[in-house]
Amino acid sequence: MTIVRSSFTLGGVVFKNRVLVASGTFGYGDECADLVDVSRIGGLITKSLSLNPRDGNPPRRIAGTASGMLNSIGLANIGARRFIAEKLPYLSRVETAVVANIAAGTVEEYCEVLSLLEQHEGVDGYEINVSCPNVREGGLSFGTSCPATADITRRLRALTRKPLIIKLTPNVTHISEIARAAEAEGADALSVMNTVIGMAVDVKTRKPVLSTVTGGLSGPAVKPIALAKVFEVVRAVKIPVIGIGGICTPTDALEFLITGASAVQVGTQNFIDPAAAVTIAEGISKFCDEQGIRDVGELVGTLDAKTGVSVLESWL
Amino acid sequence: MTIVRSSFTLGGVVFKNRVLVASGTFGYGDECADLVDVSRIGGLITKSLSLNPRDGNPPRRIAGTASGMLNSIGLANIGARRFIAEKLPYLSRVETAVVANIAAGTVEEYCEVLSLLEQHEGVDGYEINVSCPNVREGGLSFGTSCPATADITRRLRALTRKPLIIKLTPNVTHISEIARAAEAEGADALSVMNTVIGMAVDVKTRKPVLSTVTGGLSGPAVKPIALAKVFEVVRAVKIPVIGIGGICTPTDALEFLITGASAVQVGTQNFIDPAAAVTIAEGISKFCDEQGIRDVGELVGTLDAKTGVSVLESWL
Amino acid sequence: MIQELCVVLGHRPAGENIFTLGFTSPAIARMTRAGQFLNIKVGGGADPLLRRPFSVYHTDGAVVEIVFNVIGRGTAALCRKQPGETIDVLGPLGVPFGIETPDFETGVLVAGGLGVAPMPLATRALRASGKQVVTFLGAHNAGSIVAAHLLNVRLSTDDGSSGFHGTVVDLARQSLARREFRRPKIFACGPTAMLRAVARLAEELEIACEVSLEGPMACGFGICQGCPVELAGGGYALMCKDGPVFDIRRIIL
Amino acid sequence: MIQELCVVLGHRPAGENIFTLGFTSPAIARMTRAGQFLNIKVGGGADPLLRRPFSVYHTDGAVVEIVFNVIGRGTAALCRKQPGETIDVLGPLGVPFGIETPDFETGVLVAGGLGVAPMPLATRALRASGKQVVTFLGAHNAGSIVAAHLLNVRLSTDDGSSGFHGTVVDLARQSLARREFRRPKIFACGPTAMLRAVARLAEELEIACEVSLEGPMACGFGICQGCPVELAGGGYALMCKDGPVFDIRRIIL
Ligand SMILES: Cc1cc2nc3c(=O)[nH]c(=O)nc-3n(C[C@H](O)[C@H](O)[C@H](O)COP(=O)(O)OP(=O)(O)OC[C@H]3O[C@@H](n4cnc5c(N)ncnc54)[C@H](O)[C@@H]3O)c2cc1C
Ligand SMILES: Cc1cc2nc3c(=O)[nH]c(=O)nc-3n(C[C@H](O)[C@H](O)[C@H](O)COP(=O)(O)OP(=O)(O)OC[C@H]3O[C@@H](n4cnc5c(N)ncnc54)[C@H](O)[C@@H]3O)c2cc1C
Ligand SMILES: Cc1cc2nc3c(=O)[nH]c(=O)nc-3n(C[C@H](O)[C@H](O)[C@H](O)COP(=O)(O)O)c2cc1C
Ligand SMILES: Cc1cc2nc3c(=O)[nH]c(=O)nc-3n(C[C@H](O)[C@H](O)[C@H](O)COP(=O)(O)O)c2cc1C
Ligand code: FES
Ligand code: FES
Repeated sequence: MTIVRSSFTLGGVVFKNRVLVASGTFGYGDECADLVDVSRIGGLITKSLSLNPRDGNPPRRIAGTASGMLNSIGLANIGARRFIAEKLPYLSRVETAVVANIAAGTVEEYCEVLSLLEQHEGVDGYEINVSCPNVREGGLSFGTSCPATADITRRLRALTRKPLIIKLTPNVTHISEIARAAEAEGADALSVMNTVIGMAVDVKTRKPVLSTVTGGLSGPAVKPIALAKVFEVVRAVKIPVIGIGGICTPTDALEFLITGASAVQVGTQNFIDPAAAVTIAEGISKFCDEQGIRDVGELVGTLDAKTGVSVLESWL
Repeated sequence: MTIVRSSFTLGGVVFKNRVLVASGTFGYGDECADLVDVSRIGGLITKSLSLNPRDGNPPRRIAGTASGMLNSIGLANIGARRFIAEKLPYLSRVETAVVANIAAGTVEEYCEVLSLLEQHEGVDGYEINVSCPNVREGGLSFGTSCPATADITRRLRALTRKPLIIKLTPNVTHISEIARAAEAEGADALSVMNTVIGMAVDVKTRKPVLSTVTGGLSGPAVKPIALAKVFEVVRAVKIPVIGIGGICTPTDALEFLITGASAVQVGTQNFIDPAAAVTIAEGISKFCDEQGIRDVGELVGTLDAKTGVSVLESWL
Repeated sequence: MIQELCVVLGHRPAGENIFTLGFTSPAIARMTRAGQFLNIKVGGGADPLLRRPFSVYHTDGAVVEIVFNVIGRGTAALCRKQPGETIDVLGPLGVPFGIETPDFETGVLVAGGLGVAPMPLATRALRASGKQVVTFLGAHNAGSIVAAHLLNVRLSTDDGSSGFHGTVVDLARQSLARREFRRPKIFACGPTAMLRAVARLAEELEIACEVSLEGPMACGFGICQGCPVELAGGGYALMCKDGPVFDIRRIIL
Repeated sequence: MIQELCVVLGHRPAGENIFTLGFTSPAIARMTRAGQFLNIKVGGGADPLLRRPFSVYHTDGAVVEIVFNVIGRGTAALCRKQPGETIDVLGPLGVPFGIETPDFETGVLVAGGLGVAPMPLATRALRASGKQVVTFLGAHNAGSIVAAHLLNVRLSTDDGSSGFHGTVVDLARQSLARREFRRPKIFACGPTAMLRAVARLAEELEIACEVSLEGPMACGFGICQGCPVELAGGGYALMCKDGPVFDIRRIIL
């Protein structure tokens, strides 16, 4: 096996490879150290951080669905200050890029969290969750609005030179419009996608399975949706797109890269196989090697969609 | 087993039970006669009919996905005139309600197809597909726009007294707004939902699997999404809602009824089990019987979501 | 066409990564004609969701057999089925080979790889109609030849490990060009590239030719419109309902 | 905590719809402490997607055993596993029972239904620490009693078909109220309603009490935040990481 180049650079930060772990699906990075060599992961994205600690939603927070799961964690997190005190020391030693994911109820809170994190070593970039379907205030309502997304991006851009990644929700008619709003205000990249709004009912009790009635659907079930969203976004913007949604295997990840994602994130699959990101990164290298590709980046956006009659065009 | 009442009435038409077969997943009703007693199905919804015959999209039109499938049939259909000549004679003899599903590229074409069908016996109602993701003109672009949906509903309403059902797309930010637009113009009911836009890539050839690049995702994978959309719509309108998406078992159907759907449609599962609708209708009756419910209608909308903190509220 | 939960009798290896699977269904065994197929649901779960199509390979009394390559999750699950377990079978489906027609005397079977699947029943039907049978059987290598229940077999392998070294179409061409057989009609099944070569051969030599196609399917009997086959006259036919057997002049491969 | 592909040795019926399943894992057998659990992926496919949590029921040398009720697709698949097939096991997970503490002399095990699962290891650990053991075992009926590897078992059944006719908590209450045991500590596992009754009993009689909880989980080791347990002091703990064993005073059931 020849050596396949798998690193890539985003806003000046080098990521070891193109397979990162998604926010909220790998804890703060330290919980999995027994099971996987974290330094071989392309990058760690933290659980969404809010200014103050959040208890999260009452039980029940998760439910299995066909090839997927629903969650309504409600952004349970230890808050930015405890994160800095308790997790950053470990994370700054970890030999891979660390991206802090930020979620907030107001634009001011986003700014405050980012400013706090800016004052410390160990965070290489930011991913902004404007798309969590599981909190009442803020969250999804930002991510479904172009002006709100633009506003948050502009304000945060002014506060940092580190990579600023906006994480988009699929629960909109035209994700490309939100994508362009974030791009126009200086986002370095876009993460596509967060969970899809879903629901389950317990027919015996006639109650919603989740305490919040609806939650976010993730896992293999949503992969086709995520791919279509990535396809739409990569054709609308020039900045890099990070593909997320149902990625479990090297082939899944390759589908996203070929469609135009510069990198991918592994989410739900971490719960099933905490070493999935490493296995997937290795599988991508192996595929490239077999195909005589020297740099994984050569795959990005090579989808031959010319023969295809794009249906998206009719409604973009 | 006591007798559980399972019929319901919609815009003056009596449906035998609350489990119908979805458009495009049961042909024109005659193909399955070997495998299922069609008269025991709650209602037959035809493949979408356009004015002129449509060849449909080039191959490849379908792909399996995790617990689901993608399709890009492109509304292949024999056209309204051949439908009237070749299929209506059979359908008018079938002892269950028949709903003609109409798809078109222009408002005028919708009107023309409906007017043609109005002149013949055998069609009990209309379901209007404003939500097909697989055709270039019309289709989805109507269904993502409130004014377009309102316009089509108004124009068609003027042409018929039979039940007029508008079939909504999930591929929008606020499905409830589209739902209200259709309700305001006199729709008798809403079908929720059509397929979710999705995509798959063949990593070996680096081509989209489907000839149209993207297609519509259906099957168990999308059931949680469909339930959430039904939940949103039933709280926004007063007219009946028909739940569709990934329904394979009686329990699946019960989830929709409890959430507030007055009836359901079985789609993809017909490909796996052409008798699914009948089995599901029987399972619902059995469930009701066990629970001492005398009329399936008593279940509709009994979801106890009071304890749940609804997340939808934040973005509706 | 019926839908039946059938009891698996067992499977046997039939070549490299190739297995036959037998199950009981008196009705399907009785109804099936050569070239028809079954749409089989392997497991009860939602993944894989869709049925998988397989030609009927052989029938014997109440026993039906398919032969398959393990290529993905559906076939892998099939191959793990224990005797006594059940599979949900829909069939027989599709249009059979045109064997009883008087327009030919020798059935020339041309099979590439597992394109051999419908050939045992075709052989039997040809014999029953009083026709001659000759079989051109191509495989990658000696290990992947599945030659049971066939007559007058002439072999080819891509690597020359058995029989003629080359494609099965080249082998068939030799005999057909020499007009070795009385009033021949070709019945072919195999990969699309091979069927294209067969089509050219049949056209050149003006021999009647039916091909059995393979491709993605969902329902298998005409309700999903998922399996278009391009027609020479424009538009599409459905592979599952109008096929899988087509007269080669009717379609564009 | 390790993740390992373990070879299944086989399963045995252990009661009505109850099975034990044994597999090989020297490491898990060695590391597991009573009350810990495993998160098991049954099949390779995407449905069911998530692992399923099971208490470690017994260990013997390199062999690990779980005991389970067939209630859904995951457990149905487990029960179809043939000897020689593999399962993907993550564990041992969670906080074990507080057995080695000096604050008690008699371990009072109270198990409802398959809440018996962690009790054999608890029994062994209690004995190894020189404690007395008494076991209150409740089941629906005689057919669902799983009483292997236990000591001093006192039975109750809901239908009176074996032992005391009534709930296992009522049975335990009789002895505990009479102060039959020296410095007791309760270790309970079972349905939530039962654990609530145990909690009331422990509070009334001022007996230390740990309960092992059960509920929906995804990851099983603290990365998904999917398994909140309400804390008496406000906020939530994680069932998988801070539990499944909790001192009853810490949580709100
Ligand atoms: C009419 C008909 C008759 C057939 N008869 C036989 C037979 O007798 N023996 C036999 O071994 N196979 C036969 N096939 C093909 C067989 O259906 C596929 O091999 C099978 O569906 C693969 O299922 P899987 O779950 O193992 O693979 P999957 O996991 O579904 O797919 C694995 C790979 O194979 C490709 N693939 C899947 N289905 C097909 C297909 N139908 N055609 C081509 N590529 C496909 C996929 O795109 C993927 O790349 C027949 C197909 C048709 C349409
Ligand atoms: C720490 C822990 C230890 C456990 N130990 C054991 C054990 O030793 N033996 C044993 O039999 N079971 C045990 N369980 C429960 C076991 O995990 C579930 O029975 C199993 O996950 C069901 O999987 P399934 O696919 O068969 O059912 P599913 O198809 O997932 O579910 C069937 C029904 O059971 C419900 N259900 C699913 N999972 C759970 C759950 N975890 N708790 C309650 N209800 C559930 C579902 O909502 C559904 O109504 C334990 C659970 C936990 C959290
Ligand atoms: C349990 C769970 C918790 C999550 N928490 C967060 C979060 O805190 N912030 C965020 O931006 N995304 C969160 N996500 C979304 C994931 O990062 C990812 O976008 C989504 O799950 C789709 O990817 P997947 O299908 O690979 O899981 C969460 C997902 C799950 C399943
Ligand atoms: C192959 C296929 C063809 C379809 N054709 C149509 C159609 O012609 N008109 C329409 O309104 N919906 C069509 N649909 C959508 C279904 O009616 C249904 O809304 C959707 O598949 C979701 O339900 P399901 O998950 O039960 O399949 C089609 C779906 C499939 C899978
Ligand atoms: S496979 Fe459904 S129409 Fe052919
Ligand atoms: S199950 Fe994931 S944190 Fe407990």
